[in-house]
Amino acid sequence: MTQAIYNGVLNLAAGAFLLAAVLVVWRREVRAIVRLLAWQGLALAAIPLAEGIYQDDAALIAVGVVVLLLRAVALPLLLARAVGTEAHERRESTPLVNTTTSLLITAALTVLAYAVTRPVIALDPSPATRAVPAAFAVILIAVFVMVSRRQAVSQAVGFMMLDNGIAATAFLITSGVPLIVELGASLDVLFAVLVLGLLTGHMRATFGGTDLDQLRELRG
Amino acid sequence: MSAMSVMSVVATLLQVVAVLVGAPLVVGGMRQVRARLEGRAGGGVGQPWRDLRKQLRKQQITPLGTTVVFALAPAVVAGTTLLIAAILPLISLGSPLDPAADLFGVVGLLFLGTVALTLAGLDTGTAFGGMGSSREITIAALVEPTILLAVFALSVPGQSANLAAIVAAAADNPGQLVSPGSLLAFVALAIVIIAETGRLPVDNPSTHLELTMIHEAMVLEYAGPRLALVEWASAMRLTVLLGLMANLFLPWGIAGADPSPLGILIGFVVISLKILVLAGALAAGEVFIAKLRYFRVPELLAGSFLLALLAVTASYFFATPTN
Amino acid sequence: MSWTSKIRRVGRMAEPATPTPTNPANTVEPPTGVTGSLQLRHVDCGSCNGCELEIAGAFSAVYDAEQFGVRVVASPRHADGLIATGVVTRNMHQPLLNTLNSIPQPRVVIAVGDCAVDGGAFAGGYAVVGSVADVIPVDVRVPGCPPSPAEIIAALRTVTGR
Amino acid sequence: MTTALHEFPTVPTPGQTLRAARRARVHAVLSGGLTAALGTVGVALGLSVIFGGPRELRVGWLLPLVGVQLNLDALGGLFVAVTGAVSAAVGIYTVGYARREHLARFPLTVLPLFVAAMMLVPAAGSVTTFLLTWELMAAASLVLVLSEHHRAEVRSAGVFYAVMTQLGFAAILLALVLLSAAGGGDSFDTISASSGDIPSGTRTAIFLLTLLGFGSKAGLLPLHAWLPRAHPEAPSPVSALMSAAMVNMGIYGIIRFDLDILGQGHPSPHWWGLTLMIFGAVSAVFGVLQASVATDLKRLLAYSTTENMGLITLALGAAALLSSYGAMAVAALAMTAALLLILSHAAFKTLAFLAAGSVLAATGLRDLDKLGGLARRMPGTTVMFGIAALGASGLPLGAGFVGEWLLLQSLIHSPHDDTTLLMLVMPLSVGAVALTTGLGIAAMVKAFGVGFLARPRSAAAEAAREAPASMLTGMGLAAAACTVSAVAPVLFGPLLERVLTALPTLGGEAAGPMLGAYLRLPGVTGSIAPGLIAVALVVAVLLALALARWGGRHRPAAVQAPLWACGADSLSPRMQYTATSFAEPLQRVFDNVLRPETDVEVTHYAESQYLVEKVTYRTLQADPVEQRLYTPVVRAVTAWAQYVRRAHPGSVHLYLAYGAIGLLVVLVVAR
Repeated sequence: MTQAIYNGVLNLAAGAFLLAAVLVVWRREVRAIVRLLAWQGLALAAIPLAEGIYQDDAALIAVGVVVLLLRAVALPLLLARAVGTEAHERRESTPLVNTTTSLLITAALTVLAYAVTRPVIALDPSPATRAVPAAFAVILIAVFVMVSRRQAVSQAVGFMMLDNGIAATAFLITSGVPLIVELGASLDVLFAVLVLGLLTGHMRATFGGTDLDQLRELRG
Repeated sequence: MSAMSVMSVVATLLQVVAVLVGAPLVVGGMRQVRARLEGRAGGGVGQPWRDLRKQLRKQQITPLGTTVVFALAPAVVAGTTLLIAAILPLISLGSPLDPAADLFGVVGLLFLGTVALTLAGLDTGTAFGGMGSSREITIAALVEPTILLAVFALSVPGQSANLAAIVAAAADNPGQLVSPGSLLAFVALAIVIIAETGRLPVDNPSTHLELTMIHEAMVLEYAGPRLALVEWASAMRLTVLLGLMANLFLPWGIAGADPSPLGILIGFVVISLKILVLAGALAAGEVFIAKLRYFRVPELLAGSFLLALLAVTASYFFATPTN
Repeated sequence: MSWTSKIRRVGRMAEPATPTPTNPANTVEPPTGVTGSLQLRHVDCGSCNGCELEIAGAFSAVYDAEQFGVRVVASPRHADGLIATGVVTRNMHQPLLNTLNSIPQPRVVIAVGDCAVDGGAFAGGYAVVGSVADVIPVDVRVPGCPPSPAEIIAALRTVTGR
Repeated sequence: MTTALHEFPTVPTPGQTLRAARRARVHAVLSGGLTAALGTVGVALGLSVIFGGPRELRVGWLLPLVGVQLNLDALGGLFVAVTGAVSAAVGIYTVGYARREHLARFPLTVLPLFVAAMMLVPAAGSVTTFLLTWELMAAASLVLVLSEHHRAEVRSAGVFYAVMTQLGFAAILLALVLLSAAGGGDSFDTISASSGDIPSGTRTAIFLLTLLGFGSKAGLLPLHAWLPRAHPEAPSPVSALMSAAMVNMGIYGIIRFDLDILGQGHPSPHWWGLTLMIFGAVSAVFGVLQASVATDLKRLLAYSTTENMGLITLALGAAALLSSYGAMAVAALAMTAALLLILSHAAFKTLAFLAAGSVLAATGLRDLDKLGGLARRMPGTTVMFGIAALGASGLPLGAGFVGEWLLLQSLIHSPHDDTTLLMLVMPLSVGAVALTTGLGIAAMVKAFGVGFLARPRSAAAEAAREAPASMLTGMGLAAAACTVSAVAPVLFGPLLERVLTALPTLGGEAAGPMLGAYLRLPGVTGSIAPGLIAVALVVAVLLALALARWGGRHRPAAVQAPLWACGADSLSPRMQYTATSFAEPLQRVFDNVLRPETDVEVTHYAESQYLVEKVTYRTLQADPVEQRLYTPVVRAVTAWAQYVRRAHPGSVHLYLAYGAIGLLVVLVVAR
């Protein structure tokens, strides 16, 4: 793999990674959001794969494959199963912040991410670190998604985007994470998603929906 | 200008003629793609040309109370579009008009056409004319930030907003084209071009219901040759914008600033193919989507604005040292 | 995606076109001399909506009148002809004339259905002015109550010449 | 105007009327002629200073202790010339306008005085002279705003204007006193020479105070509230002078004191430029948003002034910011953009207000919802307003295009190697400028399309008649200026170059953009040729018209026909879109910012709730900034004043005692 192709793939992956996060903010259809998450997982997996192939590092390639299977396939599948069949659960009908404002906030967060990661890039300017702002922006956007969404599944998507962002930052800054660390983190997320799946099931049984605002009723 | 050779003038003239002749065919092709995907036979690629020839033979009607604005607006829309066709680097890079108007100028000319038509819609003094104008100008106002930011993003690699410089920079450095900035700008520009040319999901070009119209509502009063000019112009707008998009992001095959006859031929064939592929993809995509509610269009445009802003930011920050 | 597979499975729905009508006895010269292009403004002068359904059928995917160059448009200014259905009721008399006068010359008038041709079941009714043919000059008549989409298309093709 | 006639309760005899009419004509000609003559002198003086070098004049006896010092350099010359040009057009226009609108003698007398004061402001060469001329200008304009003081809205606008302009003056006074104290002198030359020694705290204070004072004069947010009140209520020639010339003095103040005098010592800090850019961007976007939903023609134009001053301030800020980063070439570009925008704005805003004035004189209406159909009744005025609207929308062939193009070029060509601030600010600024342009187009399409095209929406608009020749001539002058700045900005090239060179702090030494037939940018690739575009567009439009003739021999003769009314017999003019309905989508999109008060009321018949008797829709678009920011302040001040009033029992003796106590306190403290 030549330097140019490596650069291209890395940039492309970072761009797609960020784009997927933006589209998650944009869309309201929960299924579409989960599908976007799968695409984001694919973009995330491309980073260690590209680095692994470029540096001839089998462990990194293995990490990439694990990430691919877990984040682009397994987790979205699990989440998709958690999406209810009721019409009102398949859409974020009334997000707490309207879409236009959400998009503008996303713009602000991204610009902020670019600004605050400048010193990080300045430490070691390389194609990989140049993509860090995108990963960091995804972290901020993920937090925003978690803050502004009502449906439990969208919350879970936000959580997973957060984790994707952290993983991407780690890959880009350290040029690769040991396999064991990545496995640990990914398993963590897997468990979290399983628990969330259980919880949404319970919520649906109890409240007849997964609108998180209804949790307020739990307060005595 | 010194770079203005005979061949570049020839290439520019060919561009204008090709857009004039080809634009209705592009629209016909798009309708045909849609018809086939819907299981219909379709009117054929030449249908818009038949319609045009027929409209040109029909009586011209001037509604009572309208002014010269109504009479001239079709010619202004068509004129601005023809001028844009002469400026853009479609077949070759060295249009003699390239130094006269950069991408900002082209966007301005585009809006000049839009404004002429909205004024014509208001000039009729009908309820639907005003409604169409109001909607069209609202969308245009919201499209402008995205367009200019996308122009900004595109001008970063070439250090210029002049079209030949942008396209030449892209052709010299194809690595830039897969950069996040370029991709985001592509998506943003695609959305605003869809909005500006009145395609789905912003406007439905084949609607019969006045209350859902945007572009069509403004031109309800036009008949005969003026109607022909309006429809011709809107086909040409679509064609030149698709051509612009094609060459900004896929610049291969375009002839140089001082082209040879063979270069012009290749450039012509290549740009025609690119436009046809893009138009076909657009038409195929439209089969799967419905028109957005008018007040959700601003969401779409806010999204495209965000993408354009990210494009600029990304092209600044990613700006990989191009050794 | 399910839509793409549906598109592939269904393929072409439109039935193959019959030969173009060439008999000069029952064809009309295209109004402008350009064949294969006819835009129509539809006016329901007081129809029972039976003819409307059949006209809609003529423009559906199965019959696809568009393949012969026919389209229905919203504004009479964009039209070459009037396609009128139903008997002309008193309330629709003036609107029918207004619409006809708004269509630029040259133009054709197509009366679809028995009511439009000769008043049909409603002839002589107290709210009825007459058939379309009684009120305005009609160029093409499509009898039937209602006429089938195939008959409507056959009549339209005598005008488009395609 | 009917209200003006109500002032004469007794019916004059025919002889009196004739004599009064003759006297009114003499007044109109005198006042207008004098204004135009002053304007011409101003243009000549300005140009002679720009091309011939600075001029100085000291009148020692006029003011005790310091004297009046006039010192005109290239920068001041530009502003004098712009003011002069505006005044020339306005003066000629006034001759006809004063007679049609029965302007009283007093405002007609003050008009030339106002123009003279405005031309003295940029000529002031010392702090005292500047303050004197500034106050003269403010007072004269206030008198002119109050010309039609019998109307309550005018009085309210006058109070607003008086308070805000005096508060602004207080800020300027404080700033200039600080400046002259720190700079060790009264004359600008002395202060400039020693401005490097001014401590940074003082510099900051001066910057903030001048921004406040001059920003309020230029109508920048949030100190703009007087502008959309006072400009529409003044007689139209005065509106034109205020909106096209007086607001420029705010910009002049910012350039002169913050960028020129304070910039002589050492480069301004980054945040100065940034602050100017933020103020400019916010004002531009807010102004244009308000303009796009306004339904009062003159209020719309007034908000458009806020918008354009915002753009100019943005350009100034960009110039300051870029030069503080050492990017002199691009800074010069931004500065040229600012100067060109001032020129073009003066041209199209003069024209727009004058045209709005002839509409007002012909119909008595400013409400776009009641106008319409003027194109057939007042073709000359319609063409004039069309040129102005095209200029204000920033489209090619419009006066504002080249200035905005230069501004955008300076923003996209800013260096972006290692400066995070520039990388963040510039894209956002481009977004703000673009949004401003887009909404500006919508506002101007509304003003022209609803106000002048279509069919009249009221009897008054129906009965409109064309303005007299003198008014058309005045507008014609402004229209010529618009056309020049639209298609041949090359004529302004040498002028701007001289002014730029005279501003060494802003990259004047670096080459400015070459304003030839092709505008070329120095150091970066980028060019445009507005004249060539115009010619090419005319050719292209002719080509399109020729194409439309194809097949013409088969065509029946063209006819005129009534509008298509969906089958009905006719459309009533009330069915047309109005300015309110035209702007409704934008109002809804920007609901969060504009916060309109809308109210829909549905009344049903008593028999059934399914039968609607009538639907009432009411919408009121107030200025949200004014409501949220000003109302609490005004309320607090009023409450405090009520409290203080307790000390005013009305006893003369007590008041005398206050005076005596005050004197004693002063004596003790100042001992």
